[in-house]
Amino acid sequence: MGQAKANTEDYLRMYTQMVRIRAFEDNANQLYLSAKMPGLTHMYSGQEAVAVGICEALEDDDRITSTHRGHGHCVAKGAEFKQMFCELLGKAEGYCRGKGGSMHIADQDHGNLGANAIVGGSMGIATGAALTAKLQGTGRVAVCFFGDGATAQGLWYEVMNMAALWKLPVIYACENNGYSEYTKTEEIAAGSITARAEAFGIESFEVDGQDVLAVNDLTQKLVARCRKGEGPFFMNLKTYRYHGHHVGDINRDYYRAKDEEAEWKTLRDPIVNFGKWLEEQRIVTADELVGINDTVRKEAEEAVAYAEKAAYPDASEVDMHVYAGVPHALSA
Amino acid sequence: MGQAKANTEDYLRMYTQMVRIRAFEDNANQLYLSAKMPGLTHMYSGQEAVAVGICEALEDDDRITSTHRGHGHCVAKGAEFKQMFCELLGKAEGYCRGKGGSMHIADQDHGNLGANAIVGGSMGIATGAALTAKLQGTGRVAVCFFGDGATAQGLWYEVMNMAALWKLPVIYACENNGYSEYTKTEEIAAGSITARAEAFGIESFEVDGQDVLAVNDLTQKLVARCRKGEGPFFMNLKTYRYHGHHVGDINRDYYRAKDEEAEWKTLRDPIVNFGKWLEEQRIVTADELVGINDTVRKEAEEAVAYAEKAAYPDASEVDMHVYAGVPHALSA
Amino acid sequence: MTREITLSKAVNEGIAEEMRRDPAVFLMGEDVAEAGTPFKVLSGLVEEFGTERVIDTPISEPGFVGMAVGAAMTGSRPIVDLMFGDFIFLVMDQLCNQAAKTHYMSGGKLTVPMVLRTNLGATRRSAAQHSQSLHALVAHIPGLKVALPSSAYEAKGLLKTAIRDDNPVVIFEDKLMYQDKAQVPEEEYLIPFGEANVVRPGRDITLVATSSMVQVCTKAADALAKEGIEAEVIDPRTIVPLDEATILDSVRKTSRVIVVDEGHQSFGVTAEIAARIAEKAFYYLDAPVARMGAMDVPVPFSPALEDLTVPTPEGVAARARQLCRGEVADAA
Amino acid sequence: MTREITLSKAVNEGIAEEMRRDPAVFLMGEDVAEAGTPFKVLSGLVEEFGTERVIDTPISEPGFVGMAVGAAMTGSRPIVDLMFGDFIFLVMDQLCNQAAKTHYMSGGKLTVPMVLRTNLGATRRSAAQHSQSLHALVAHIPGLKVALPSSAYEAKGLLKTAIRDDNPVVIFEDKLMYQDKAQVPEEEYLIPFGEANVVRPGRDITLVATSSMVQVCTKAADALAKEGIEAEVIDPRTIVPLDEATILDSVRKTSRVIVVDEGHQSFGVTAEIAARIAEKAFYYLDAPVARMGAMDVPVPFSPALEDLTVPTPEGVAARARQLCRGEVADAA
Ligand SMILES: Cc1ncc(C[n+]2csc(CCOP(=O)(O)OP(=O)(O)O)c2C)c(N)n1
Ligand SMILES: Cc1ncc(C[n+]2csc(CCOP(=O)(O)OP(=O)(O)O)c2C)c(N)n1
Ligand SMILES: [Mg+2]
Ligand SMILES: [Mg+2]
Repeated sequence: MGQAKANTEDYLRMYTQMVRIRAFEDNANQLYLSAKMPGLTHMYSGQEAVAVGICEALEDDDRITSTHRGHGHCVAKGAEFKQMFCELLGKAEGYCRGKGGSMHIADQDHGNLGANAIVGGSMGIATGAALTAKLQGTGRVAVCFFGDGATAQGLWYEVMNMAALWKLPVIYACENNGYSEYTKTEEIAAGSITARAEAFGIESFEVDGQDVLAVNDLTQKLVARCRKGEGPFFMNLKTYRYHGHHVGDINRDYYRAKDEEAEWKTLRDPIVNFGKWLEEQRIVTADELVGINDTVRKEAEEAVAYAEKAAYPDASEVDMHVYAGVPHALSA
Repeated sequence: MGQAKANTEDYLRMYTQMVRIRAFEDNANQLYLSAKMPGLTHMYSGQEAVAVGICEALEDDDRITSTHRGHGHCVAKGAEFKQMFCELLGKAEGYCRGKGGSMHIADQDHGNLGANAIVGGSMGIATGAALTAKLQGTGRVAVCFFGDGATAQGLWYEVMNMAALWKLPVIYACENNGYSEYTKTEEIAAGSITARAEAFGIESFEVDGQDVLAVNDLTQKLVARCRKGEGPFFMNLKTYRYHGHHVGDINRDYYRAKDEEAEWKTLRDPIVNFGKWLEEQRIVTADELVGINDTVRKEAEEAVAYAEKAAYPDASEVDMHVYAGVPHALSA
Repeated sequence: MTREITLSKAVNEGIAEEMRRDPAVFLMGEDVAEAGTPFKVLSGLVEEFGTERVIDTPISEPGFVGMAVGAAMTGSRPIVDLMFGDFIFLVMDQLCNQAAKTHYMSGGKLTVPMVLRTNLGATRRSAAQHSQSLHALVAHIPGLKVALPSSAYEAKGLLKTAIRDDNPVVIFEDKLMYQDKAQVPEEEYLIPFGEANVVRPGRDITLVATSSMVQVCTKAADALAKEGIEAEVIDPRTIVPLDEATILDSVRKTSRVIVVDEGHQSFGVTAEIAARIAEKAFYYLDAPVARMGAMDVPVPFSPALEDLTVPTPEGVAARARQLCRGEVADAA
Repeated sequence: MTREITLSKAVNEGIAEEMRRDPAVFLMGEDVAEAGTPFKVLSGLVEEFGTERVIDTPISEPGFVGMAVGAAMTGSRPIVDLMFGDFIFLVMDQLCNQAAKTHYMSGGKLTVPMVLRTNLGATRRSAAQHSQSLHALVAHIPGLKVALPSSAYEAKGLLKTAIRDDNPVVIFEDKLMYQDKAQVPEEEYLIPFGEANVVRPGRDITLVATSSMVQVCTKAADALAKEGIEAEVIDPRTIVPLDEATILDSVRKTSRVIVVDEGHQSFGVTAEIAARIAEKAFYYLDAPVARMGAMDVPVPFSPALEDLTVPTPEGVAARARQLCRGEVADAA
């Protein structure tokens, strides 16, 4: 873990944001189990230090692109629970007016260009956001989140090449949680993922994705360097997803051992460990941590209750937003 | 250059095959300039040692996939001039009954799975041919020819990953001629192309693509290792194209210097240099070399004359071969 | 002898039978082995055929489809599993520029006997990138065959035919139908391509229905029958080749027709079938040629919106009533 | 004031004007800068706007189209040059799963103002992978607009409108028309989307013609006029949005129609337009709705075959004569 006792405020915000992600996911899972949520969703629990460590190093108008496992990125980049739960339930007050759902949640106001249900599908988008930043001299940085499985998509190599050629301010953040769906990473990735980025001349880093301070420290440095025109960068973040591939993936012994899950959850939980460290450093007391957890839990439950009661979009919305500037595509 | 004085026969075949490619291209260019050839074509001249060095290390039933600049591969893998020129002129006796033309010339009987007008488009095909070889235990090897520009296609990284994971008997042969169309390689390729292959755990080699013996020696070793299940491999072959990107690319000073062209042509010509070496080693006399050149020139001219007189396919062929097993797709 | 089995089981049986019959047949795709795909359609196959013939791939759709093309060109008969029909956009080049054209471009010398199994169908709350029905796109490309099974019976019979076909075949299963049961023979059977099935005879109006829409139209026909309108439901089963004769015969008899398909209406399958009818049964028609496709909007996540986008039995029945009662004037 | 300029020049002017007007507009693609594309359409732009705004890319179509999407989402207005329309298969995912759906999936929050410029058209002896007219595919996907200029005038006016549109627009130029001249205003002008052009008025039959087929149909109309048949030629100019009203008005007046387009006939543009006419002008029709697309075969290389695959003035005139003289019975 990092050093310094300074920055109590930053630490508490990071802790709180991780707790908020966990609480969001627990509630989302509950909504699924109680058959209140349409469709499926992919839980971010276990990976909180990645999203929070990175997003806390970004400004509000820096951009991120997210994935099918995207609630964590969305929360970490500044989204509100209410609009998020509304979106998950397909309600009109959701971030995307219920049109996107869990797999497409976007929060343009805080620079989240959206989750993506095409694995690797946002690699071009993030790189393009960085291209705008460079062409328009905005000083913005773009972070592209993706999983280890997504490194099998050819698109990544194409955009890394261009990002490297043109020195774009983009950080490729691989959340290496060891699995793509029901398959272990080593079965689907030959050689070294980090070396692949390096081969394009991209400076690359391997970092413990369960250690929010380590992630945050590194990201701060890389973001600063991106702003100076020293990008792009690659981060390979070792992490773990606690739940199944999606909420319905309950019996997973055939592809990963219960022991392995238990080990990560008990020994390497990013929230518990960071909480312990905060206590050890006497930055907070155990009671204060409990207080944070309680507040967050309450916030989440209220947001769920709100979303459950919120209205669905009106039928007339079905052909809205097909084309910008065309109120209703089918009666134009 | 290699050692040994042995294998005179092999050397002469390699020399002859390089001369045949050069002669083929000179005639093809002539056909274009005299407006006898439909469409455009991409000359292989200058790169002969690559195709010949590699294909001479293959058996007839090993497979290759070729590119838009594919005449050289086709000749080297054993094709006949007559059917090739017929194909270039769109005649019924062409390898593809005139349906493919220069950019799709294929010669199934000698294991050439075809040129491809999609840059990088055959990378999957070659890797798939190697998959068949492995699954069916045929002992065959597949060589995938492609240009330096094609390394920008994401497909390559996808199939390298699978080839490495499954130890497929495929050799990726990058003909690094320094340009893709009108752009220098260094402007469109970040980092190191060889390192990119290595990052997938693929053993990789850089070799002088103007030295037919060096290419052939290396390929022989790699082919043998492929047959033992030690594939895949990558070869980065430095070479040069003498003509423009295609036959119509005449004024090219704006993207490459006349001096550079002259230097390669005078100092690094694969045919001239190999001829000199053969003489030095007293394997052949200058006269014998002239004899080979004369014979080949005659063969080429005869084939051109034949092709010019050959018949176009009958109109009824237009809807043949759309579907295997369906004689005419539009009257089925 | 028949027994009732699910569509999922029917597909599984079809593949197993063909893999037993022909050692050249193999299967590849994401999580097809131990996991048996997310829809569990392929469970058990890896146990019988081993990981050599039931191959888990990385998330590299263009890569493994390209490899299937190459494998098919060299003596294998690959079945590729594409997890969601929406991912077909990723493989269009390999499918449409390579697989579809190889036989033609090679003048009939090379063949590509491969099957791409994928799915279609909305209303699963999977949002815009996991709900599309994209079969019209591949139907537009000569060289591909396209099958749309509408029940377990068709799913097995068409798939077995596809596997034995020497051409690339794309087969779209309705992902909402995997658990639907139908009577399926114990004995081996094949369903020939290009033979429509008259699902239900009738004299008053023809409902041409594909895939998921066969059930919808059958329900509509049931409702209409109670009102004295006898609808004939025709399932083309393959749209390439298309059994025009059966459709035209029916329309000539009934003089009225609605074409119903779950792809987007505009530039989709309903257009092609309607246009053929308008040209070739023109003098027999008593009412405008009607068609109902999915709404021309991306598929929305919210249940309140998604259900509006797909044709329903009520909607089809209502349109049929209008046509039969002459309530249809030319729309503006 | 007008003057006669080539289509190539018209495109070049349109881009230059918009780049001068709006600094957010930039251009990217292969060999667009110094080389000005293989068709030389963009020559001179890099000299005026520099390599920051006229960006040469590696051969990474999915990559740079994806980047354009991300750039467009963040305040740029990219124009992407796709060298051949056939390469659209490579970018379908980024175009159809990402660009087309982003506005809708985000509930209207994100927009993707980008233009994909590419081409269509056969008979250039470029064979199956460089001759396709694939506009029907993108027209099927809600969220994309599709423009098909038929002359230099349309090419400039539609392109400028496309660049200002807040939606992804795909514009297909006819690659055989780049040197064709037309009268083009000196002053700035825009051509609105969704407004068909009545190229030539007539009372006896309507010829709906897109892109390259406008010339073909105009020639056919000239021939027909000599025989006393007055054909009305209508150019929709954009197929999404489609100006149905102008087409229907014409057909209601003439009672006869042929729809002509250079894409493959089956499941193509002719089907959609014909189907709309058959539904919405049914009671006005005196003859079957006829359509003529490109033959449903991959484009053959041989001139002897290629010319058979595309509609010709003679073919269109012959069909029109049949329809006008009532020589059309229902075909079998
Ligand atoms: C292009 C594409 N292929 C396949 C899928 C199905 N799919 C969804 S998530 C996933 C695994 C992704 O693994 P990884 O990138 O490691 O992310 P993780 O789920 O582990 O967070 C797959 C195969 C998809 N959504 N998109
Ligand atoms: C997918 C695709 N993109 C672009 C092109 C146009 N094109 C044809 S050849 C070529 C350059 C290829 O360069 P390289 O791979 O180095 O081969 P070389 O021509 O040097 O032999 C390009 C861009 C194409 N045919 N296919
Ligand atoms: Mg993962
Ligand atoms: Mg090159």
